[in-house]
Amino acid sequence: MSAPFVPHTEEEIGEMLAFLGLSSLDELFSTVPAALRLAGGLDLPRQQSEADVVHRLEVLGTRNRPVGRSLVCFAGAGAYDHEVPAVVRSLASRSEFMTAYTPYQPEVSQGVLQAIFEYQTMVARLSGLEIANGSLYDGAASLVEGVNLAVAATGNSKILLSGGVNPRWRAVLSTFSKGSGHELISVPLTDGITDFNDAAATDSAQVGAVVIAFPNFLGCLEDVAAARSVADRTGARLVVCFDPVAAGLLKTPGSLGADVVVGEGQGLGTPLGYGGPYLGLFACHASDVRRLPGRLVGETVDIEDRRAYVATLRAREQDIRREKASSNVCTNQTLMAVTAAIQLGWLGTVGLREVALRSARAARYTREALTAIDGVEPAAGAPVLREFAVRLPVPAELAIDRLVEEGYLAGVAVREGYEGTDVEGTLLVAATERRTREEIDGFAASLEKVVR
Amino acid sequence: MSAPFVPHTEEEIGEMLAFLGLSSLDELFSTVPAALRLAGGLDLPRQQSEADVVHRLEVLGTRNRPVGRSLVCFAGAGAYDHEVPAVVRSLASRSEFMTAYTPYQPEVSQGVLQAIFEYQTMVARLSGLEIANGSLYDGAASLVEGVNLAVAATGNSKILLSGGVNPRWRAVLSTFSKGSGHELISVPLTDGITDFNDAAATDSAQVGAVVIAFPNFLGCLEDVAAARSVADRTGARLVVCFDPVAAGLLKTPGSLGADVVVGEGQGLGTPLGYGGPYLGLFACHASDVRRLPGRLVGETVDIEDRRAYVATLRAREQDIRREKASSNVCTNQTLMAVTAAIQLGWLGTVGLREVALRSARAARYTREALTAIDGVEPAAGAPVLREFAVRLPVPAELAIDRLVEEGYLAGVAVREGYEGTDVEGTLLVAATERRTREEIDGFAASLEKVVR
Amino acid sequence: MSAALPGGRALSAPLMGHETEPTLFELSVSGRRASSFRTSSLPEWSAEELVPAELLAASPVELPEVSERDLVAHFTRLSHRQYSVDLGAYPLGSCTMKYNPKVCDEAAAAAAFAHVHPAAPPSCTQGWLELLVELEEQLCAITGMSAATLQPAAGAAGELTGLLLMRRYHEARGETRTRVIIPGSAHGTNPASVTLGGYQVTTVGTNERGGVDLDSLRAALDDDVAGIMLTNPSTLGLFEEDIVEIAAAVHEVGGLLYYDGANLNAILGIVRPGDMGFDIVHLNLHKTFATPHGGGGPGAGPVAVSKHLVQYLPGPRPVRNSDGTFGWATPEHSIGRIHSWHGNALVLLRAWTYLRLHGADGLLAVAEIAVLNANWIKGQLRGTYDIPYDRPVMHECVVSAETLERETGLRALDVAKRLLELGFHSPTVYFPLIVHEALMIEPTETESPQTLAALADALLLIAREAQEAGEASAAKQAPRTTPVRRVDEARAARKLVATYDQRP
Amino acid sequence: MSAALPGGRALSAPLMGHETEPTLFELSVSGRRASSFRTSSLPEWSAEELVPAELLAASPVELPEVSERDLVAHFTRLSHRQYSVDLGAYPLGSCTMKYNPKVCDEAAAAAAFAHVHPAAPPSCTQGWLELLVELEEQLCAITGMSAATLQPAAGAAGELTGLLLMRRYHEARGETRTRVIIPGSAHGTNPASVTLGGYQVTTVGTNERGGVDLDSLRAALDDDVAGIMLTNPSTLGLFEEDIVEIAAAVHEVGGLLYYDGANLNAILGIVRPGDMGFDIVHLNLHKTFATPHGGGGPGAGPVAVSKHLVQYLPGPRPVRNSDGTFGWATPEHSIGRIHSWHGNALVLLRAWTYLRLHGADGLLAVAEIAVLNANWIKGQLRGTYDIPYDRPVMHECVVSAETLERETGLRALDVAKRLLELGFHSPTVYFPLIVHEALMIEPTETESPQTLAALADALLLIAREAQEAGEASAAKQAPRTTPVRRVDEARAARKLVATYDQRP
Ligand SMILES: Cc1ncc(COP(=O)(O)O)c(C=O)c1O
Ligand SMILES: Cc1ncc(COP(=O)(O)O)c(C=O)c1O
Repeated sequence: MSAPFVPHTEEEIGEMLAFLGLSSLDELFSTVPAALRLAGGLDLPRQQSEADVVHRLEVLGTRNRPVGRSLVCFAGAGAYDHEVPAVVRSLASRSEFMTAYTPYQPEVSQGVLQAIFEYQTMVARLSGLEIANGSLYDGAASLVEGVNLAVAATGNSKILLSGGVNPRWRAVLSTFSKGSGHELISVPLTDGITDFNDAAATDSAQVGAVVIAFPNFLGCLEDVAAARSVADRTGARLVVCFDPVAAGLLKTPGSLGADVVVGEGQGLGTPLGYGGPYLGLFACHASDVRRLPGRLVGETVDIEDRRAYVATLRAREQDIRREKASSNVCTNQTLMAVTAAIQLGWLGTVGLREVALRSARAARYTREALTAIDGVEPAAGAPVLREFAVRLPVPAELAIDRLVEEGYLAGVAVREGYEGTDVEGTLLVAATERRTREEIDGFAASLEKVVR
Repeated sequence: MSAPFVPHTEEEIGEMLAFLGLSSLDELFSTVPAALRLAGGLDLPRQQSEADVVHRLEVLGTRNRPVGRSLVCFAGAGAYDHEVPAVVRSLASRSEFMTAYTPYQPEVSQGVLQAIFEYQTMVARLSGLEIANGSLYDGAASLVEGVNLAVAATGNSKILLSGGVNPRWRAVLSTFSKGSGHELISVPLTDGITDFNDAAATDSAQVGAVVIAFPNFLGCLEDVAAARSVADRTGARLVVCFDPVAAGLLKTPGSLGADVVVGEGQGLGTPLGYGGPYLGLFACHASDVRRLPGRLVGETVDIEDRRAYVATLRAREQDIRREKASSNVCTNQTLMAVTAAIQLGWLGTVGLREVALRSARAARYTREALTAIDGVEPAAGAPVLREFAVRLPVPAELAIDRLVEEGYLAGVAVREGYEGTDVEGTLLVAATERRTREEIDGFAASLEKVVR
Repeated sequence: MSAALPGGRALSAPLMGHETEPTLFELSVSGRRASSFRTSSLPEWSAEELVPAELLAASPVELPEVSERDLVAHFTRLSHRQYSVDLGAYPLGSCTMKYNPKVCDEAAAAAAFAHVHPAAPPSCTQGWLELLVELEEQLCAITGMSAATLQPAAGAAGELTGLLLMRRYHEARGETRTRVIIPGSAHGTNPASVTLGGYQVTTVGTNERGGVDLDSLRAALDDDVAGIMLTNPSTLGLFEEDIVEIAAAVHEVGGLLYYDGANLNAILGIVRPGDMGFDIVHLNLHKTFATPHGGGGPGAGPVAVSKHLVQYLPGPRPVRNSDGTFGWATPEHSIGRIHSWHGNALVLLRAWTYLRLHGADGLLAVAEIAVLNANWIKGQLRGTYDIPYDRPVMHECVVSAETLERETGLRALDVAKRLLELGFHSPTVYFPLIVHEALMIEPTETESPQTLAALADALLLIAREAQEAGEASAAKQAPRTTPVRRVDEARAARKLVATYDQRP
Repeated sequence: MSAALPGGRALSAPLMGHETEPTLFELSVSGRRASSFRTSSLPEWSAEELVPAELLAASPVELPEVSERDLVAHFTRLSHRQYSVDLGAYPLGSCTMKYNPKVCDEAAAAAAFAHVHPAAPPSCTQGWLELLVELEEQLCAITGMSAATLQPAAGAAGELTGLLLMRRYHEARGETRTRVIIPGSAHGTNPASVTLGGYQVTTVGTNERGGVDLDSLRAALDDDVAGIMLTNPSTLGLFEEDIVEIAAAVHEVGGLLYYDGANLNAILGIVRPGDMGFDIVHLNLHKTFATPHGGGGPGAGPVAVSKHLVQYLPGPRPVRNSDGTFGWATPEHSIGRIHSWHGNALVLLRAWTYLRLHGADGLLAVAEIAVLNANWIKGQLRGTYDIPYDRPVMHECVVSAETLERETGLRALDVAKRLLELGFHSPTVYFPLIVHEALMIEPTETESPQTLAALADALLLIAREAQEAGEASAAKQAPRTTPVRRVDEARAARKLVATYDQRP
């Protein structure tokens, strides 16, 4: 017996076995039917030293091209290259936050509990609603839960789903709707904006949720009021997929009429990380709190009347409500929520606005630079913010591959599940506050070479 | 007024100035003679954002070639590429250790105090003496302090200094001897080993210290007993420069007769870091403790009789003893001492031995591989451990430059201040436990190309 | 500018006292800031030029305005109010709170992995893809399955994925089944997932040895049963002895067996779910493979399946191309995507690292010692605490304070709170639901015999104190040394204050 | 295998209680290990084959044998028993315990800098060399000097370097001078360095305004005086008003002026030592430029000099070559090397980062606010504590508990201990030596007005408690909330136990 993190010496094992009246470790597994026992051991290599494993990781690492100075990032589509300062990494990686679990014992978990409470407050403010939970897996998971809440609240299971919602999230919603039985009805975009005209035909009595994104997948700013009136007409909940960074400039979805606000919180301090772990944001009205998925931290007092925090309304959750729970989430993304609270604390009121503003400026400058190239056209006319789509005279995938060689991650090809717009050669480009004029000019010059 | 880490708002500054009856920040400096005031401000660029500074650091970083997969390290000469596991970095970088200062208030400094106490214990064991201090700047500083102790203890200021001591340390000793007035008498090497025959002529009554290195700069294992008898004959203290990693295999200097043991602790968890911060190790007999330089932590109790640690024998130190203090050290290298304690805890009895053994194997294999090359000869015959010198048919600097292109940091050219051996084309090569057979074979093959 | 909101005072850090730590909102002073951004010479268009007036916020969202120094002090002090594995033993049953190797943290922080955009083309991500493919292969080797999806972000997400696979499997065979069987001892995520998967829960009973009651199971089985969800060892820490019979019975009616891998730690290298007859397996990488729990996540819950289900797996999946390069492919009959991207990639990387560090021999030792530790501590507690199903356990043991409660008033909750004072996190209490006053103790293999002995001593001490002092025992007052003492949970729910803005 | 040595119990972490943390030696169990190494197929020569028998250790040196898990728990718990800037205010006078920006930690950890071998040829270190040259230029701009050595590892090393430069300067002029003047308020390193530099100390008095007594100075000056060491502002926090006269008088007799830069924070961008007439300046980068103090180091103490001393600087020095590349050069009349390598390079890198983050405008603001904070807190304490030299201070203020001590028995030490309970690190006490019951308070610019107010309130409270309760006041019992209470320092010295092996 030998494993790198098992402390037991042979002698200690012997003593412990003796106490149990056993003579070998193998006898511990006497309750496992002999026929099932794995004969030759696992078909895996033997253990390796830390140094060996690190060496192998370094080799694998050389086969990746992270974004940075040698691959300038213009890709977005739900994952953004925003500034994350050292202080956020430093605090979020403190081992007390890293190596604790769900705060079941509040007396020794005030650190995580208070951080989540602060996070909830920030997300509630950003969304413009009263209540936010302690995190869900990612933006897609939040969307699924938001729709579930809407259906449970209204009793109606038809979903009017805007084509402007991130296609990956729509795909996830579609996957899970096989279980929940929700009927997804796609509402197409016209010139980048959801066009509810045809949706009017839908049997309004059965609509549980109207779902739009603000800004939407193409970076366009939707008419939330129009969606709100569709929701009003049908008695549905309005679910808005929002972007917490754009919230630095825009009116909150709540103030525009959203009942449920969901979003991806990656931009709030979490690295690109090849897509995860990210952070599902979720907010709703106080009146819906009993249907809220996931953990919720509340403020209370201890027996000495000191302010204290605790996981509350636990009766909603799966461990107590079991098959009647509205959500099955247990482990969520607490560390990313703590990270977001730290990042938002670092940004502050002015900083968040600045990120949004600088990103919007960079995006506009990029859009002007790219569309000045012969053959490159804007793909939608609506007002855009940090992200926008252009139509290229060459397939988007080809342009992306060629631009990687030039040192630019040009964007994301619009293809998978994207409806309502001609996607041939459509490239989705994002520019954050980290993009400089020199980088954008270089990118445009390289794109020009590629499409020429 | 604006600085990135100053929290004060303009309004707050105004209120504070008002409290002081002042109307501008400038008035705070009324006691500075006007004629001295800097007119145009500092001749420095304006403040930059974290992101900008990081960007510039990345650019500068690309102009360095750190050791690692693309520059395999065979350089030593007092700075070694030993394994440092993630756990050591993780613990040593905890902000409680990083952002505290000298533990003047023991009640809130038990963390650092206990860590130093554990470090002192480990260094005492490694050196084979009873007392170790809480660190000095580096190996050279420890040597200087060791010699000072010896001179103070014996009242004699002649120093018999082996040519096998690291030439950089000898240079430092020489610099400081201008102030202390010690007379350094070089004792040359014969075939890699200190030859005390000529030194016998020195007026033995005035010798305060005999200094040798074990292993010495050429990696050779000195005859400590011979040095001990010179010390005995002259009434001098025997100061031994030791290597804490070699201590994993060798008898302790204390058991071989050293009175003072000094050394460089970089190999115990501290990165190469372009030469610093490193860790000066220092140990002596209990009978010399009142001459010990630097901080010393002792165990005691608090008023509730709980075990507690405190900086002790403070009366030795400069802040109390002032011009009569034997040393002027104040800020030392505590964080590196804490790091070394963690690293030695990680290594354990068996691990330290293994590092020494694996390094010695790698060095022997490297030595055999290099000296198998036509024209490459061993530079000394004495038994060597982790490091050894070879004589090349080309200038060592040239070989080093050529081998960098091949991906190897070949070693260190023996030149500066090195006496007693023909240094023409002499290359000092080190191999640690991190060197693999493949790396060594590749190195030898490249060297063969270079000398051919 | 009074002393109302001290920023730099550490009175809330337990080292210096037990005062309340102000919220970041209370530390905020309008006009302060910590953030800064890259210099750029882009045109400085105003917000009004960039956003239509009707969508532009009239005033920005209020966030705390603090200096970097105060931000650091606040969260560092909060961290000092948080127990964690790195501070001491955390024998929280069912959660496998083992030590998380530090090298995994560095691996996950390396720019070469952490700064890769998830939509970057495969030419930019060969290292990542190779790692993911290797991880999938290793997880399959460990579970005895054919292929896996790495997308699920946690165990519960894996469960729902598994149920959708089950559904798709039956649908492909033209069958519509409505029920999924779970034992009463199951974790709450199982029944919740069943509902979300569009099935009804049928609960089966537990026999007197703590296993699934075979008669009750057979009675429940018919061709309306889509499958059964089991964790083996069960939440009682017991190996399901009748697993072969169970598998046969479920397969007989055309159902599938779902393995809840939360307890996989106990059987690494000993027995594989695939060999027991399971068709679908989720793993909790944050439990078994030591990716840190992060105060409640992130985790990762890959789902591995047997051959006949591979075609339904979520996609796209990382694959090894025939030319040795790596890419993405979606199974022909995939149930679709279940994560925004590829799953919790940096968590997967940690697990990959852990698996490499352990290898076949290391993983076997993990299981052996985890089981040794659990049995040892159970042995120590026997005679003082009740042991509901007293037979050899696997990686955890469930004991009960039922008799103690009756005789001395000591409840499981009191034991938990007193244990905090004694320097340990508490075990899981009141779970599984089928055991009264349950204390579910999972020491894990990374705790030393000395730690176990101290833990056992503490638990015995608490019982002894209760036997001697009854309601006056220390446990009833506990905890007294923690930053806050017993917290009023009822009030939290009654007068909900879920944000700083809702404070009265 | 008893519970004697619990490894995983957090009872010593203040969060859970105040028990003693065992030493790592007590956590050790023979046969345990955490370490592992690279796999290699080198020949496995035995120790006996590699080392002559007479030098081979009979048995290996005993070190603690612990698991990685216990190593982590131990040092994490120790960290919870340690106050630090990141937890709260640390107004330790003369030490400039400002907030250390986190970005500097990452900068110093980057492999591109941290893994460079100090003997690597300049072709491998152009980035490092450029950075060092830039740092030297910036330090010269800040101090008004011509060139600097970056070798000294701390302030005291800088002092000795400066004194050796002084010595070499005089020697080069064929003079042998024997005395160096320092004021009575000087830091202990100054007189100690003077001795090590081979000089005798002549102490000059302090005038009633807290400055150097000019008459006393003039009386001490003759051509045997090598120079004077001053810190300006002085350790009383006061700007030396007569600095121009002092400089003239010292230069008149052919002496040099040495500037102890420990207090440079106060005058950044306001006035430069060079312009005051100093010839040699050391800087404490760990104070002024926020490189963290590390529990007592590492620091860095570069020494900058005026034109006529450049030729004597230690070498080799990083230099800009005429072709724009960077290399090393040793000044012609160099005093020689004073560090094993190039100084505390990673500390220098932190300072470089800090300087870039601040620039000219940021550094000026640092000084302004540091001085504002010190004056503000002094103003708050006036009337309650004695203020020995009550005129505008610079970055720190020295107050005294002399009257309080006389009237209530409250000593500076009691104030310090009670302050710990109230959530602050204490000021420096009993320094400078010329002030009785001194409390030397240096808030630094990174503490907010709110923190200052809380600190002032705490200091006023302590005085009030003493006035009301005298010997029964809280301060006499303090600290009560810390991991240990008043520590028996006398016993530590009397019965020295400096290693675990010396325990009785
Ligand atoms: C037995 C069991 N099943 C399932 C789960 C759910 O896993 P997760 O929390 O990762 O969603 C848990 C987690 O606590 C568990 O203990
Ligand atoms: C005024 C003064 N001078 C000199 C020093 C010595 O500096 P160092 O501790 O870096 O050696 C100090 C440090 O405390 C100091 O405060």
